[in-house]
Amino acid sequence: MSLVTTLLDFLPEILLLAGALLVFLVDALGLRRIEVVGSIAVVTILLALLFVFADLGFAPVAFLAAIPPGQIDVFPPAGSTPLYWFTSLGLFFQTFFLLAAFLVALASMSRPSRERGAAVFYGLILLATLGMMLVAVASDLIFLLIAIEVVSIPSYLLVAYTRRDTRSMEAAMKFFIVGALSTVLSFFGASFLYGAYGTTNLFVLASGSAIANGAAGGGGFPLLVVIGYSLLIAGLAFKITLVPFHAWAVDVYDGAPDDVSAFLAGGTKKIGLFAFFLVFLGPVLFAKVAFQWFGGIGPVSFGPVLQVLLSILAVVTMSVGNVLALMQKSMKRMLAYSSISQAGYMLIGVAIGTAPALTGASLQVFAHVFMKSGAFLVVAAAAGLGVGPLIADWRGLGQKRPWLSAAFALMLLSLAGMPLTVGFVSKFVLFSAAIEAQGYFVWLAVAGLLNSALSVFYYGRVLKVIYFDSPAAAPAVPAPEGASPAASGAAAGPDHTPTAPLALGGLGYARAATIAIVAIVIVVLGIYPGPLLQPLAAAAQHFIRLGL
Amino acid sequence: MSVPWISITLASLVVGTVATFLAGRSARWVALATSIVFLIEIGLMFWGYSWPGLLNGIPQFAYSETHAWISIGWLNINYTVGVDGISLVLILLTGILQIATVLYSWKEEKRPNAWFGLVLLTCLGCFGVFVALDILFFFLFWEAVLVPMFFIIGYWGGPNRRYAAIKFFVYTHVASVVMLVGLLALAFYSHAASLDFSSVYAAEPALAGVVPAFLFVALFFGFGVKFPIVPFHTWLPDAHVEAPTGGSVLLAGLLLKLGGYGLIRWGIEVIPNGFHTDQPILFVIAFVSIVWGSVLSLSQRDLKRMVAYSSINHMGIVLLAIALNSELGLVAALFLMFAHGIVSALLFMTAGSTHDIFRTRDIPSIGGAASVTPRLATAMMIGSLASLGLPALISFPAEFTALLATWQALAYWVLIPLIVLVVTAGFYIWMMQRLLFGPTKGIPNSVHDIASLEVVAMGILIAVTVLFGVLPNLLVHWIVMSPVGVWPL
Amino acid sequence: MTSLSIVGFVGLSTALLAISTFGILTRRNFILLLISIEIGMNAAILDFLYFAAFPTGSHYFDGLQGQSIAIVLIGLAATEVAVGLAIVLALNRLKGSINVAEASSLRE
Amino acid sequence: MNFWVSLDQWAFLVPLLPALAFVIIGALGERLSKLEHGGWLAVLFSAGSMVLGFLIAIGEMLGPGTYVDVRYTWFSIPPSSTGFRDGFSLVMGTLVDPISALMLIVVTLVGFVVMLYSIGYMHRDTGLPRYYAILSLFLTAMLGVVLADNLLMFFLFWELVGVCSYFLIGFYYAKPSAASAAKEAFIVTRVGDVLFLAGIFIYFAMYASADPSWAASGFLFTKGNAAFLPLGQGVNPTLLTIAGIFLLAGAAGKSAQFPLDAWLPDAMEGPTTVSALIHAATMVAAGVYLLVIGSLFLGFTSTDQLAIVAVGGFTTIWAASMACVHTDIKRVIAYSTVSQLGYMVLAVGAGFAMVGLFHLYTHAMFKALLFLAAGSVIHAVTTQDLFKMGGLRKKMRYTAFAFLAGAFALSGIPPFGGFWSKDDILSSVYSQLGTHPEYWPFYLMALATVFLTAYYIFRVYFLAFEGPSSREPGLSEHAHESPWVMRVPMLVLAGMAIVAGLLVFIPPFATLFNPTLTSPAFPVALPLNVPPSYPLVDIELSALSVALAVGGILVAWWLWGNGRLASMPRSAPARWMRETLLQRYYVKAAYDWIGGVGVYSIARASDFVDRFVIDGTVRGFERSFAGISQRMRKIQTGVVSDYAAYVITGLIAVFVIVLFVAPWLVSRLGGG
Repeated sequence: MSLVTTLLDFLPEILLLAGALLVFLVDALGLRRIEVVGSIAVVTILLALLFVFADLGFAPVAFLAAIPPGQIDVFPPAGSTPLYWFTSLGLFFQTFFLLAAFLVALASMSRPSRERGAAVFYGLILLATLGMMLVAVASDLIFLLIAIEVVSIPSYLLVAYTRRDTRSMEAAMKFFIVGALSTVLSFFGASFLYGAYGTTNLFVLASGSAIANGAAGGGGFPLLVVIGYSLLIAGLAFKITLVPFHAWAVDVYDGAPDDVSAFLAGGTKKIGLFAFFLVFLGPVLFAKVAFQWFGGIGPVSFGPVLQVLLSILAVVTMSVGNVLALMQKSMKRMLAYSSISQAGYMLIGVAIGTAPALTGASLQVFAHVFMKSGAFLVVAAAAGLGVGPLIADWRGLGQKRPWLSAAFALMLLSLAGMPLTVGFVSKFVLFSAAIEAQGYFVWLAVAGLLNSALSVFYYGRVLKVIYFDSPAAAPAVPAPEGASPAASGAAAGPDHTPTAPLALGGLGYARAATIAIVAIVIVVLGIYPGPLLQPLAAAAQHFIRLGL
Repeated sequence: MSVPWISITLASLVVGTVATFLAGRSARWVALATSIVFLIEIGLMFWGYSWPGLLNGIPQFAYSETHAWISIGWLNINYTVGVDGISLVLILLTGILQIATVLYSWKEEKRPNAWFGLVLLTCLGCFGVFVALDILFFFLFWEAVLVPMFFIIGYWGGPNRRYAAIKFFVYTHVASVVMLVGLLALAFYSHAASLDFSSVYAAEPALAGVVPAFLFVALFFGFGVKFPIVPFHTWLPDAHVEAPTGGSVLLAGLLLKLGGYGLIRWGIEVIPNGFHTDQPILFVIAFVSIVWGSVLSLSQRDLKRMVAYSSINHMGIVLLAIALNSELGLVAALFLMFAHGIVSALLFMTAGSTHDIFRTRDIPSIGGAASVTPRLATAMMIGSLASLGLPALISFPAEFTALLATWQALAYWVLIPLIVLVVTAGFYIWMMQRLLFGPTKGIPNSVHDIASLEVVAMGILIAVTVLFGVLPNLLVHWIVMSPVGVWPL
Repeated sequence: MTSLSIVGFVGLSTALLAISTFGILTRRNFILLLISIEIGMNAAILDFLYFAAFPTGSHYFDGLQGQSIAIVLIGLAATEVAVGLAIVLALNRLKGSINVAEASSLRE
Repeated sequence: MNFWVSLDQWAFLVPLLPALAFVIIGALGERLSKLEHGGWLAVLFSAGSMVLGFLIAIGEMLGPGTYVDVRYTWFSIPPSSTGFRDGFSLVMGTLVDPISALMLIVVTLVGFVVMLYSIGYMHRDTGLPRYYAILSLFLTAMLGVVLADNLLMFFLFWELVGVCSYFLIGFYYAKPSAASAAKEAFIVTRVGDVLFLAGIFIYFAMYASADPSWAASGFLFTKGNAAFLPLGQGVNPTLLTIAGIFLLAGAAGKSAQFPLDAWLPDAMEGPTTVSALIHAATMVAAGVYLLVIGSLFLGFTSTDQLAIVAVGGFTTIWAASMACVHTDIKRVIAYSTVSQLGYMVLAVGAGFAMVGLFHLYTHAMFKALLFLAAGSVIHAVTTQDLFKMGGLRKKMRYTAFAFLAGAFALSGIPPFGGFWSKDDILSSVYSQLGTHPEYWPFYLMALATVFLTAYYIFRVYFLAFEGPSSREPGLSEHAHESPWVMRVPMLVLAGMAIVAGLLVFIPPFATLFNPTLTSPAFPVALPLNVPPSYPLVDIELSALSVALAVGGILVAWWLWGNGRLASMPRSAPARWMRETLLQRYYVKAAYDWIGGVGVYSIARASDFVDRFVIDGTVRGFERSFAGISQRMRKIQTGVVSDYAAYVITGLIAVFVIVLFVAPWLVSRLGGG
């Protein structure tokens, strides 16, 4: 295919790149105002979103599609080892990533207009998003890993971009070291797989041919493959913060600037999951050749073994994340731990490796993008209003800031999986999938559900602090917005969403709008998820059939 | 039925709730209007009700609607609602308690719009549970009830309200997730076409071996904690003691009924095989709950705590009647659920007013209340007598038939609940002797009898108590227009 | 024969990885950590080169791919080090020390 | 004729009229202060129901053998294969037959006179609306019991009666003793009631299984014109026996038979009028009425009969002995009530239902009379202590006369009412001794009680009305005769006390005692002899009992007459005996211990378990999670090298799992 069509295929990515360059250019020209760079970023992301939607063939914009539908979800020609491949699930994940970037970019526009490094912030966001987009279309292991690097390196810098704050600098340092270590591990693993298969193409890897005739041709036990995949798990687990590869995440989310935390937790984290889809679904599904293991165990095939490993990781992750979140004093660390446990839920989808499970996991990712970035953005907003970092500092916010608190309560309830929120739907679908798979996966569902029940405890504790405790005298807050009874009303209403006019008292229009969008999405898709779920399920079906 | 009454009712409730939240100072009027409309709709539902009966073995529902909600091959979820006699009586209970609560807490000054909105939301959730005929929507409403109750207890509650609220929230949530696993496993192991009641019902016989028994246990745990059954009951006293009066009314009157309803609708109707296997467990737990609840009520000093434990006792009888798996038993169970809903609501209202008037609910430290607050005393006497099963009041027909059914099924085991009836009478009568009679003591200077609106609220409940106590057939007539009427299916 | 010797080579790069991890675990000096990371990357790069040199019999095999990956990785490693050094400088300016153990204000 | 029969279908009005009074008085309350706070309304309505009741009774006398019953289906469910085959229904219906007609006469008459009497007696009290309302409700309930045509309805009103009595005993609720007495009465009768309920269940299930149509038609006593008794005998006799025992327990609770007798004397805390109506004439008699119903319709086995005889016979002497020493005028009469009820139970147990009913009827008259007279005395001297009264005969001639009439009737001196009925009982039971030698001890007890009865009642008479005028200075000076509203009732009842026994010689009235003539519904199986049962009585027996009675009177005169107080026991055993009797054989103490200490401490103990074991476990969960969380937070050291170490550890763990653990698990689980 000609270069032009290739470039056309990557229209959204190119847009992002252009946007990033434009931001840096504008910055170089001295137009440092956040309104300018911010709006550039937002517009770029929206355009990219538009084209991805078009590629997905959504009705109103389908005519803009750059990728002919015939190229999506089709098998690659035999013997070909494409670097990238378009799957509708991948495109869906691109939309998720773009949405995360969009929320953060929009919300950040209500930061001080003359703030230093705004351009750096937006440029890096766009670059990281570019990397995430590439992850979503990778069909070659090295391509994937490098794309992940394209995400990681800007993230390191994002954490540290203020350059003045010790905490964020320390966070960046930790992030960098652990990240580099896991990069090493992943590439090392990739090299083993290359050794075993002679290629790093994921379609080939998925076929499990090397397992079939043993590593390095000889037959017998494919040590290279097993070791390689183990190393890859260790490397990629760093991204989706599986326990025990999670330790960095808490400190980083805590130390990074709030908006960046939102981006990391809501956005970049998710590429790890899609990487898991790409790398491990293949063996899970196709590596069905049984052989003897050490200690004469077996014959057992590699797929089930991988499933058991992933299941164990999932359960450990969700449990440890929840338990650690129970007693957290700091709001951001609590959210960080909760996002770790959420990663555990998502991993269930990979471990089961059925289309339903994939649907559930993807929906969970989508829900998490909104809930978690939303939550962190609220934290940022609260910080802007003078609320301290500790949970205790939020005392009585429900009376001072009814609408903001309502939105936050809504996000927490959604994280806890309470009904009428998208979190409920995603958990419901995910765990239904686990039970639908039967076998020991039912126990994954039980573990997940009990964990979410446990999580209710700490979310409930935050709600208690916000609503039931009397306001602390300490933080001098601007006059409560909507002091009118009408506004003070819906404090407790789980189904109430902030609306534009109340973005007063130092909240900022952009931030308020973002939070409003998040809340609305959470409720709307919680009540009527069909439009999203239908195509997502189809996409997952195709993805499985493709066997990547 | 062509007219989608249920959706209309749901819609009106939602609109009313949202309006109440936004209404500010005038929230109480909106709430009242909503409750009245709700009652009217319920009346229409009763008026046009006729039970379609069984269609090739599957119980049908009146006013049923089905709209696809999610259909992705392996997971088909429809918005399916419908009512039959079983749900109708409980819906009636919901309507009555809703308006009674709104009237009782008319004077609520602390965030009135939030208060009334949450009250309506709770009733909305209960209504949803009673009409939902799909696993997801059942569970959705089931959970949706928790959130408003969490806020009601935690924000308007007593001194230890925060702990009680979170305990209630987490405890019941754990139970419901176990229930959810059971329901989903039921659907997926039996390869039901969708999560609808009817398709799950039709698919259930496909379950093999011990699976039904396990599923029933899972479901029963979920429903049982709501009941509540001993030993999973300890959330109840805390929640009741700390909850505001209106909260206690809804908690005892409605939330406890969810368990019973769920057990009938999704338990014994859908998984008869599992139920038959686990029947002995149910009997044991029922007897334990009956005895434990009654004996503990005897030792309570706090009025609300006493009523809470008596609820455990009564719901134990309900569980027993359900477990009997006989037509008479089910009628009795439903009647008793209705009766207990009304009576416990009345008792909690009196307990709340006692607290408002005497600044304490500690029974021994008050005395001779009858001479200073005759109206409160009258209400409390009627409530207590109704609760201990006095004839011509609502509980009597229920308990009488329940125990008769017990004799039919279990013969001399009936002596356990019978003897306990004496204890029940004992603690109520003793409470009245200490609290209402004897020389006055612990009476604050500025003592006033209950206000007129509270009288109205209690009056509604008392009227219902007497009406259905004197003419129980009014209720039974509707109950038997349901699978119960043709039991066993 | 080939498979035997390749085992030897893989053993070498594994040893390198072990060294690098040992360094990462024990060193407190940021610069030394960077060096350890570099060693690790080199281990991976070496691996790719061996496997490019020793065909595994898979009909997908293409030696050039391994070598080009190696080259890409070298660039990647350089980038990482650059970012690392940037962080070192900033950290040094803020805390006046590049001892990673001292930067532990974020905990529990 | 037809008119008289057609009256039966209006029988439901008899209980309805007082119910109306209850509603009106309850609703209007204090606004009726003109009408003695609703008193006159209550009198009016009770009068109405009395007239109607008498008419219906007359109708039953003139038109025997046919009756209409009016029924309302109260609770019905369709047939089901597990439960009741033809369906199940509970009904409210009125059945007028001879015995209910007789009870109608008793209840409405006594009810009316007591209402009237209350106008005068209660005049000074407050809370009268409550009094009259509940008293009317009581009449309703009692008439409901009387007219019930099935066990459920019987039980329903039976419970209502109990609750009314609870409220009336506790009428002076500010008095702790009154409140406590009310509680005791309620709970003790409740014990009987639940056992009665169990009995009902047995009969229901038994008969329903034998004849499903019976369950469908609402558990009538009579099916068309045939009782269910033969059917009852068809079924398993053990079950029938147990059911009978449960029934006896219920009756014992209501009629204060041993061992459930403790509450009745304490019930005297209520107004005297209440004692007269509820705790002498009607409610306590309901237990006997239940046994009559049981023996006529449901059937007792011989074991049951023996049990009933034993309870009745023993109670007669048990209560009479205590009556001999008490000094509270009302309590003495209350004990005598218990003892007399024992007679009735004895008769019914021996198989002479109608004889028991006969005594019920006469006893109602003279015992109510005694209470009203006592009330008039208390009204006058404002004390209940016999040893403070004296010489009241001169001041209160009517009262004294009324009391004397009652006393003679009670002690069974011919021709007073009590003589005939008690004599019938003794002779009937005697007639059974040949076939049932096991009745001997109880017969002897009953015989001995005749003497005691005469003694204690005349002890009261002499202490109160004879002797020097004032034992307590300044007490009985201003004692004066009561107003006419109190005198008229006393005179009416005095008249009845005298002639009640003679009435049965009037043929139409006698038919009420001879159901076999009137309604084929009645089984002829049991030895039913119609009072006055002279064919059975050998004159020596009557002579003996009269002699005993006269002896009792003489002893009473010798000890207490002319105001002698010489007879306070001197010797130690006598004093000990007196103390024991005053302490009611310490039974009451035992009950209080069981309730107050036994049950309550169990409750406390289980409360402890609930708080610290069951809920403790829950809190334990909370704590352990918190603890784990706190400890695990420590692994987040903040030093990046440790995080790297975790990564490496994780890597090693992954290796171990992949290479060893997972394969093993999979081979165990047999594939994913």
